[in-house]
Amino acid sequence: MVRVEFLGPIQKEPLMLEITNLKELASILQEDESMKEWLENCAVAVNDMLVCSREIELKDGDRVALLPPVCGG
Amino acid sequence: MVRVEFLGPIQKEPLMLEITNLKELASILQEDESMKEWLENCAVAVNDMLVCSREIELKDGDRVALLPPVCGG
Amino acid sequence: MLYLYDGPLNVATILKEWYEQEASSNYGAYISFVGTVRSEDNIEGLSFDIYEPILNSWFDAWQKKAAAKGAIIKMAHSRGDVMLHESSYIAAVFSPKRRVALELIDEFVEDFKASAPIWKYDLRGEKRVYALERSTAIKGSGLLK
Amino acid sequence: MLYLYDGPLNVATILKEWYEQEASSNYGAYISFVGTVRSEDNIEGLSFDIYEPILNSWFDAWQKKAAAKGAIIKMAHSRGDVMLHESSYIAAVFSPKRRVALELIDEFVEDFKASAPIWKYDLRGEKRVYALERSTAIKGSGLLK
Repeated sequence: MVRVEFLGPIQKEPLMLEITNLKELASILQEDESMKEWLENCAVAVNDMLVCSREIELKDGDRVALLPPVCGG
Repeated sequence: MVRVEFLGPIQKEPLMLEITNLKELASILQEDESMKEWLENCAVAVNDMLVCSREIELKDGDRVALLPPVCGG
Repeated sequence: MLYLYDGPLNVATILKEWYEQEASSNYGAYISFVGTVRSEDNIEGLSFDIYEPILNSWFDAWQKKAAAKGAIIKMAHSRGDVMLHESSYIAAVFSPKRRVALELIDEFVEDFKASAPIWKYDLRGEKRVYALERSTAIKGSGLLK
Repeated sequence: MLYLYDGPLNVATILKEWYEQEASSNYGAYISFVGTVRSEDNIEGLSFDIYEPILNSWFDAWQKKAAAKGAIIKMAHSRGDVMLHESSYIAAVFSPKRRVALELIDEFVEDFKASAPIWKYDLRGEKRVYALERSTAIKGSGLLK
């Protein structure tokens, strides 16, 4: 199982999913209308490292996080 | 009379001179061997304003200052 | 040297502590940037969420970059609510000479704004409103769209 | 907002006072630069001469330049002796937003180094040695040569 977390202002509970890569996660989240805008502007981290490819393999116990636009300071 | 001051590290007492412009001051100071190197690297202020021309007229009561290379901080 | 606090920062104390921490490190330059909540658009204050694991790794990468130039970085940030004229952010660079500090503080603060996993909300009445229009999408965003 | 002190600066107190002076001015950014005497070339400390009339007019011109950008500048400097690891210089910019502060502090500190009428001496043994090789001739120097 892969744990998917939605950070900051995204009002969505974590998901536990049986997925093996980010493409599968994209397909699942694209079906959720409330996630449509977030998918446009969110970055993705796997096990707390930002990633920039959907080809990344996921294994049991991995953690994925979606990071919406930031504004510290 | 014009008062001429030597600032910072220049070890020279102020002069009171009967001069009417900076050219005359240059001529006088060029005769002082101890001033040779300072004349190369000093800036000049008249009445506490930095000047960049020797054509400036001086009148009774004016103050001229020579400013050697600076290093605040 | 990353410090997170609940609520507003005690700026004077933090700037003093950082100065004293490096008092004998032989750094010639100490430059600090303090961010304070401004009164604008009728907000009552700001509120912040932080995702610490990624903030820590982002900060560690900057610390390595600074170390390669003989410098160090310190940073403090608030969690939760910070009201008008209170401060929520301090970043500082110590370096042997001034150019490194002046350049690093600028690069660091700008990258912080663009990349650090911190989310800002306006406080209005009883509401906490995500400041989307003032936020920046992290580089590489849109991967799952 | 130009402060001259005999001997080393009390950095923590000055940074605190400046922050408090502008606590309700609605500036979002406060950036400060602190210069500290480094141990190098076996010096025991530094010593400074200041020519105040020209320093004041130079500073006033910068204050006007800052005001045109909605910012203010504060500066403190030591007169006389400042020993190793003590601080002799603080410059600060307050501005509504960060870019102005980050850019002004850099321009101000660099012009300070190149133009402010302050002379630096190395303290070695009983001697006070003018630091000519680290000094910068003011723009327009050589007028009388």
